[in-house]
Amino acid sequence: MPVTILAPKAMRQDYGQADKQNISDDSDDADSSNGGAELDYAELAKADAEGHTHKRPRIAGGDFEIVTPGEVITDDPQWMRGHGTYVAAGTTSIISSVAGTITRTNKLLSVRPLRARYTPEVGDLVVGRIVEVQAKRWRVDVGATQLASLPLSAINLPGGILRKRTETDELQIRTFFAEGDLLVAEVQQLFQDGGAVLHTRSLKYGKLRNGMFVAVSGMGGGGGVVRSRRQVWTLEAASGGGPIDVVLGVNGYVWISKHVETPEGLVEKTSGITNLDESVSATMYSSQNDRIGPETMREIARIRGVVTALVDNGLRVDEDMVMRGYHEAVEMAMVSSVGADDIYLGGERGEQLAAVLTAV
Amino acid sequence: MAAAAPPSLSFPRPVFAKLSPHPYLLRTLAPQVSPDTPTPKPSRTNGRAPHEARPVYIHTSSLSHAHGSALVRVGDTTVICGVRGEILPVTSIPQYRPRADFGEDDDEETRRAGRGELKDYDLLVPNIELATGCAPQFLPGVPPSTLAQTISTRVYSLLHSCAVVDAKNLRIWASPVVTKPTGCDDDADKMEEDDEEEEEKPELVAYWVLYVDILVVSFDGNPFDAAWMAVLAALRDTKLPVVTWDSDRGVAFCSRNAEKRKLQIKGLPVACTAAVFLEKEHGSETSGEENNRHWILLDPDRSEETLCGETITMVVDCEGGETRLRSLEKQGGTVIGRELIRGFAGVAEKRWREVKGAMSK
Amino acid sequence: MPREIEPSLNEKQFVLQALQEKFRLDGRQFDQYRPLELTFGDQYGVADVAFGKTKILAKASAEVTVPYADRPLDGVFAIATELSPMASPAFEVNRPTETEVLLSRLLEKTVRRSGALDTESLCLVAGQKCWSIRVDVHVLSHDGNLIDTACFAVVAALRHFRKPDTSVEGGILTVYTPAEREPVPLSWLHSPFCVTWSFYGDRGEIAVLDATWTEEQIRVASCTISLNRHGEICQISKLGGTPVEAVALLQCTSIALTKAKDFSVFLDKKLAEDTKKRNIGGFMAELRSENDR
Amino acid sequence: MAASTEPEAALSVLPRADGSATYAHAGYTVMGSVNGPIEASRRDEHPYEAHVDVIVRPAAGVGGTRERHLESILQSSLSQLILVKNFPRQLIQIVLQIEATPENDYVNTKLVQASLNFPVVPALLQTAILALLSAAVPMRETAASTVVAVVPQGAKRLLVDPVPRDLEAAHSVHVLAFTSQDELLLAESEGDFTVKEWDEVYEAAKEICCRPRTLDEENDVGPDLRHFLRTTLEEKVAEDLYWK
Amino acid sequence: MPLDTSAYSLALLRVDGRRWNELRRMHAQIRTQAAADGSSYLEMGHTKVMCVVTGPSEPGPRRSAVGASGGTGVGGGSGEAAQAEVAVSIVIAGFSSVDRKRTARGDKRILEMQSTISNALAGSLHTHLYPHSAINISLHVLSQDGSLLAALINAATLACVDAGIPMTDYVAACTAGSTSTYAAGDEAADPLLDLNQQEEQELPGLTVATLGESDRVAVLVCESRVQVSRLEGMLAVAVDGCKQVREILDRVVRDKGRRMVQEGTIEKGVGVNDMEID
Amino acid sequence: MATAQPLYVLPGDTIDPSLIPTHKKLPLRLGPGLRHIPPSAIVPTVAGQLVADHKKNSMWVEYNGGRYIPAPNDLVIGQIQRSAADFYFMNLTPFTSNATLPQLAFEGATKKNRPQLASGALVYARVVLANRHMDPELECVSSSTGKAEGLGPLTGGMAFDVSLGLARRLLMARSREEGKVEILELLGAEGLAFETAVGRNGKVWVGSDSAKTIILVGRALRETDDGKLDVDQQKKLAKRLIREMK
Repeated sequence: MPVTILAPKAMRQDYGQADKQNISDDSDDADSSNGGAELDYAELAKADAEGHTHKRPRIAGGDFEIVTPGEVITDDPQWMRGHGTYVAAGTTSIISSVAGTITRTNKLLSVRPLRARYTPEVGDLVVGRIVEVQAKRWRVDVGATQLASLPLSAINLPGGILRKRTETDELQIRTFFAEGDLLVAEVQQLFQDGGAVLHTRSLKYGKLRNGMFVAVSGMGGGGGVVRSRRQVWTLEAASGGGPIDVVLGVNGYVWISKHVETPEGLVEKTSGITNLDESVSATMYSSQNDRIGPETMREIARIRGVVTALVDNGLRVDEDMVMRGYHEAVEMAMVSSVGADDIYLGGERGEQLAAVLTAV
Repeated sequence: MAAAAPPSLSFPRPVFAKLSPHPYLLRTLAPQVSPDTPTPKPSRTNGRAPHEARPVYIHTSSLSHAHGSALVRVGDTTVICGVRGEILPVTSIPQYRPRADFGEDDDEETRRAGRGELKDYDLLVPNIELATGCAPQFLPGVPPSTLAQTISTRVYSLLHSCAVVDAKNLRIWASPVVTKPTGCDDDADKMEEDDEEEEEKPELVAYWVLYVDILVVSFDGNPFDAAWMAVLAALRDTKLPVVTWDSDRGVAFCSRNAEKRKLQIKGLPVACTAAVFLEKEHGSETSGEENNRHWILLDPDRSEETLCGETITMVVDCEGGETRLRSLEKQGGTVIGRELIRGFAGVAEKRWREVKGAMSK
Repeated sequence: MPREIEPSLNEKQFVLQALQEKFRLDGRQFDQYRPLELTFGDQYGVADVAFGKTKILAKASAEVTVPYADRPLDGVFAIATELSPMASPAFEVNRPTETEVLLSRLLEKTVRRSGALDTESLCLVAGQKCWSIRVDVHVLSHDGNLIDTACFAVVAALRHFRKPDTSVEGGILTVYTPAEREPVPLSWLHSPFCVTWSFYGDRGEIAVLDATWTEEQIRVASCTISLNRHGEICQISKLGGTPVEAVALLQCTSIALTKAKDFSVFLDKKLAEDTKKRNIGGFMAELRSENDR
Repeated sequence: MAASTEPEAALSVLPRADGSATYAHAGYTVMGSVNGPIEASRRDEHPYEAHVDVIVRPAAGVGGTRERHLESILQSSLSQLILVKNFPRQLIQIVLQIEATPENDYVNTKLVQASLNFPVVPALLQTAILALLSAAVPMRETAASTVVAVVPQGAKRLLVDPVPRDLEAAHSVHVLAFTSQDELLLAESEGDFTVKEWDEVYEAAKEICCRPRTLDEENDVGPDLRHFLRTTLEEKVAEDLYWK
Repeated sequence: MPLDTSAYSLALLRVDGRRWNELRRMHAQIRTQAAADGSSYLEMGHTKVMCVVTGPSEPGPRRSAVGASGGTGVGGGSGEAAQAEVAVSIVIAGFSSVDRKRTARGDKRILEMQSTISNALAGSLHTHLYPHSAINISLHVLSQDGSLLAALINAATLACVDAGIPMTDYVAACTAGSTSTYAAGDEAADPLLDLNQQEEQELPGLTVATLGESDRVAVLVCESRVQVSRLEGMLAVAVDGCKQVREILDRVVRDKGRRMVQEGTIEKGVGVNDMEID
Repeated sequence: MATAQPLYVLPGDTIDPSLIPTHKKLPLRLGPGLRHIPPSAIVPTVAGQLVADHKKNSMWVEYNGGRYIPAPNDLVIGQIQRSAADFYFMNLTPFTSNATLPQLAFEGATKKNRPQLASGALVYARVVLANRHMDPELECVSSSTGKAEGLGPLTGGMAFDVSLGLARRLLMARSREEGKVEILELLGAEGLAFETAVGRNGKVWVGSDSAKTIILVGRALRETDDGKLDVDQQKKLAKRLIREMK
């Protein structure tokens, strides 16, 4: 049973109204009130009036349904609860535990949070950074709630992929990856507690160099990188930038680099990596950058600008958006006074870019 | 000293000393008889004989800003001590209580009362610092080690129990000449001070507080003896300026070129420490007859201190002809008994003469 | 330092199950305290309090000092609660744990901020000299519910305490030794007591008083209510944990009030007994000091 | 006066400690607890023997330098008695809480005193030993300790367990501890005395600490500590083994 | 200067012109720091605080035990913890109050607030989903005008929602007081909602945090002397206030969410209303 | 058994040689609380009652209290702290360093299927190895028979702390005659259904379907222990508790 409010003796009745009236003037004396606040007051004046028993979400939002923590999604027992929900003890009602949008896969109800840390799934392509080197494995920061682990057994060893792992490899584990190194890898499996195990046993994966790193908020929700057809592609940069690789890690870590003829190329031709020549595998774990021309650097920076602009304006980051954004950016640079060297895409220029993209 | 190293030994002496210090010291103290040294003399790894202390070097009034100072070196243990006096008005002593009579005559009663004064009003404030790096174990930024706290406590207690400084030398009086014209509250003070009569009695207005700061510059064992020596030397070196009391403003001041009076120090108590080195390592359960020998190492250095459990410190003063003990501390073992202590008094006397010599230099 | 180990799964499950069946391990009612013992020391201001196997000794002491600059007319009053390894090896000297911080805050709020002791009466010479009253809380044995025990001990010690008599003439302060003048009690305004509830269950529906150490380790929330016998709340703190129905908290408060009244009665009784006992001793003391003069 | 009173003690008074004891004598009351052998923290772990950790806490005020000194004195003495080799890498933790100290009605002294007060040492040592026995920590032997003051005048120049008033008047104050093998374990003296005086003190103290059990209780040099220790322990053991 | 309580009884208006059951203007934002996992800024009248949440993530070096609590409050920390550790740190800016006073490192009042907030949130957050990891909540006080603890709790809740950490429901907090001092002792004193600094100093009051729209109290802190009889009134008003606060917080989150859906940052969800299985 | 007039000893006491049992064949065995100093001195290390068994040619000091110190073949109740690759780290008494329990030291445990025990679970185990320089090691299966013999995880129920002395008495083969403790039998006779496991490390586990019964047994043990009750008093206690329960 709810506790009862002891009201003051005098003129009790009028208070209900009093609230409603004084909403406006109240927000006047308050410094720099904004619409949001006033709306709130109206809201809770209403709340006061009708008491607090309702657990229905407010329909104010109309067409886009946002659910928030503690909100009952359904009392219907035939649904199953998924991520972002819980069932209150002793009831059948499924309640949202995060703020986000509802997703439904036939009988399974789950809530996709507006934003959260990256939650790894098997098969994700991720960009990560080595934070710790252990005896037989590396701990990798992939922006998830726990560090992912990359076993020594799950990487390509120089000198042919079929080579067996030896003690010497364990001893010189740092020669492959050391603290701070960046790499692109795939999530191979998950522990029950959500920890991810990575592998780089494909020539698409491995150590990253010749480029720059951008972190945007990840797949947990809230825009940024989204899972899509291709996470990795090579584009031909404008104004003599040469080929540039873009790696959109599903975990929201982005890598933009000068395109080097990776074994990948060869792989396509020579169907099979067995006769992979030593020279390539030698460079596989090199931490040395090749020489990068200023044009290339400029274009890399421009692409980075595009990505951040997309994020700042809350737009999706995928191949399509990045490519279109890039071309727009080049156009904008052309018209600008400085010319091709104008790569600034912050502030209203960023908004401008976003506007164009959303307009289309 | 070839005999000291047994034939079996396959590595050089320094390594032996590092690896197993205990057997090493044991060897040098109990060398085997060998053809070239038929009667080997037991000696310590530092070449001293068991009862041989390190020479003392004392230099005083080396600090210009302190009222008294001394630098003491005993072997590689070096200690600096500075004494600084500050004036403490009685009004700012919370638990100050005027006493009826400060008997200037030197009887039991007043001396004890004086001791009370020193303690209750904190007129002697020793503080010891083991400088970072003076020995490997002292690291920067750590709270004062147990050793430092222990030594400062021992110095403090000894200062009071030996009463080297008499409270009466620290009292600051307002001469009646000055007191005469001053206001009524002053009279009230006198009323309080001693109930009615005799107007001319001078009034106690403030005390000297002596801050005794001890700094161990380099530490190679036996810090207490050195520290105490430094304190004593510094106090004997202390000169306090003559203070004039301005009762109108109720403040004490001493002009820059005021004459300085030497602080009177009573007696010359000297500390003498030794450590006991056992043949069997401490606590090991093999107790046969043969390996129960022990040596008393006078003025131990750092390496010896780490190997010895039991220590004895005796503070003696032979100033008045006969030897008087001012303090005795023996702990950490059961070897030193009555006889050894009796005997040790003699050793301490010898040490006293050495230090006395160094002081008077 | 070794950490306190949590109770085994078996214990956790069982204690909870038992509580749901309305049983406590030691067969107590939910709102029943363990037997309370209070003994005063031979000296003034020493109180030894025990709730079951929890034992706390509080000692009050007084000293003349200089008052704080910002409040020249007030005395100094401090409660020191340092948990020593005697209570549990998990406590390290001068490294405060959360337990210690919360305990000292609670005593601070309950005894000091509620104005149980009239600090202005401690002023001797305005801005120059005042009494500094200090209570040292020594936890001898820790079997749960430190807060209530400590609070009771502190209040008992302070009410039993006598500080030296003083006189001020012409700005000169005289503090009389016990031999010269009988010490005088503190000016005490009201006696607050702490009552701590522990909550169990998913919704904190089970409420228990005076939890033992095992029970404390398993509880999901706790709420300490401090009151005096006049029905004045001095402090309430439910610092997080599983939420509890507001109504339940109100009920807890009213029960707490009755407990506080019981404590207050008990303490008054004990103090009365003690003074009776002392009157003889006090007289003897007088004689002795006479002889020595 | 307090000097002549017999000491009192109670063992295993703290239910949650491995061993504990209270000891009251000559105006001092000390509560002692022993926990061990327990896991030692990294820094005081010793590869070959147990680390004996002594913590002395004053009744009022915070522990300062003199408590540290008392701790080091007790630590060095107790390590002699405990069979530390039995528990390598372990910790034996002894907490001594001073509950009451004899008060001098004739002075108001400061709360925190820097100078070390010898007279409390025997009480601390006795308590620690009782607590260790109650915790059944293996020991080589036990010990007993007392304090003797040399006063200027009066019928007997040696005062056992002097009250604070006597201490003020005393020329010198001595604390001595003897093991149950009659060996001198601890000797702390301060003041102004001669070797001869110390000898007398030694005699008196030994009489108190190591008097053979057979001796009759006529002469009142002071309490018979060794006998006291034995009887106290016998009572406890008998109680514990009531079922035998 | 003393608060003129007589004025209230006449006009039933408080010093700042509010009625007995009015909140001060409350304004909040989430997503204030792009870099953080979750962040928020919150004003209750002139009390202004901001909050940054990082985690759940691998626990860093051990921090002080105080203010860091595992789900249950006991134990906590340590690598083997079955649930995430919620560590709270509060920084009070020197300029936040009228007289600039330095707050010491180990200030027990702040340590207490830290552990309170930590335990309160641990009671709602689903920490068991994140074994051996840590949720670090750092709060910054920019300006103080009463109801500090309440503001901090609200800000922390918002930031946790923003960080997408699953929780049972909002933990919403506010304060309530009573119109006359305990000394006045009139049983018939009226309750007041949401105290400002001045009222907090002069009048008895308490801070309450409830879970969601229920009457279940997560935090109840009363630091002033007051008659038991007045508790119910104050508690009732406070609990009601918490519900209002929850509405406001919820509004903030929804608005943000809607905006994001509009911008297409996240695809629409299925409606709650069209819940029939197809 | 012990002499008519019990002999109490303190650490360091000299033991009258006449008391030391002398046996033709058997070597002298020293139990707890005694140490041998070469050549021939035997010295107590704890305070207690000296007991000599001339038949077994052994002597020891009987005492109660202190912290449990592991000795081979002791039965103990341990609590799982955490599990390593193929060990469980067990806690026998608070604040002491962990004992180890190999995950294969259970009945029928193999590399493939070994018991999965959560941290905090209670296990009834035997001390295999106890040595001052190493952490003690436990087992839950008899190495000879390969059978559990009652050892293994303890599910449900409640663990109560008792004094080491009582634990030892409960574990005596003839606990009623020698140990003078039969409270458990008495309660059983009163028709209470419960099972117990006694750990030498001062823990008694009590299992039963009824929480009431468990609590009652727990209180019975505590009161017997704290109150130092003899057999008759135990009888009274049992009666009283049963009555209260009704």
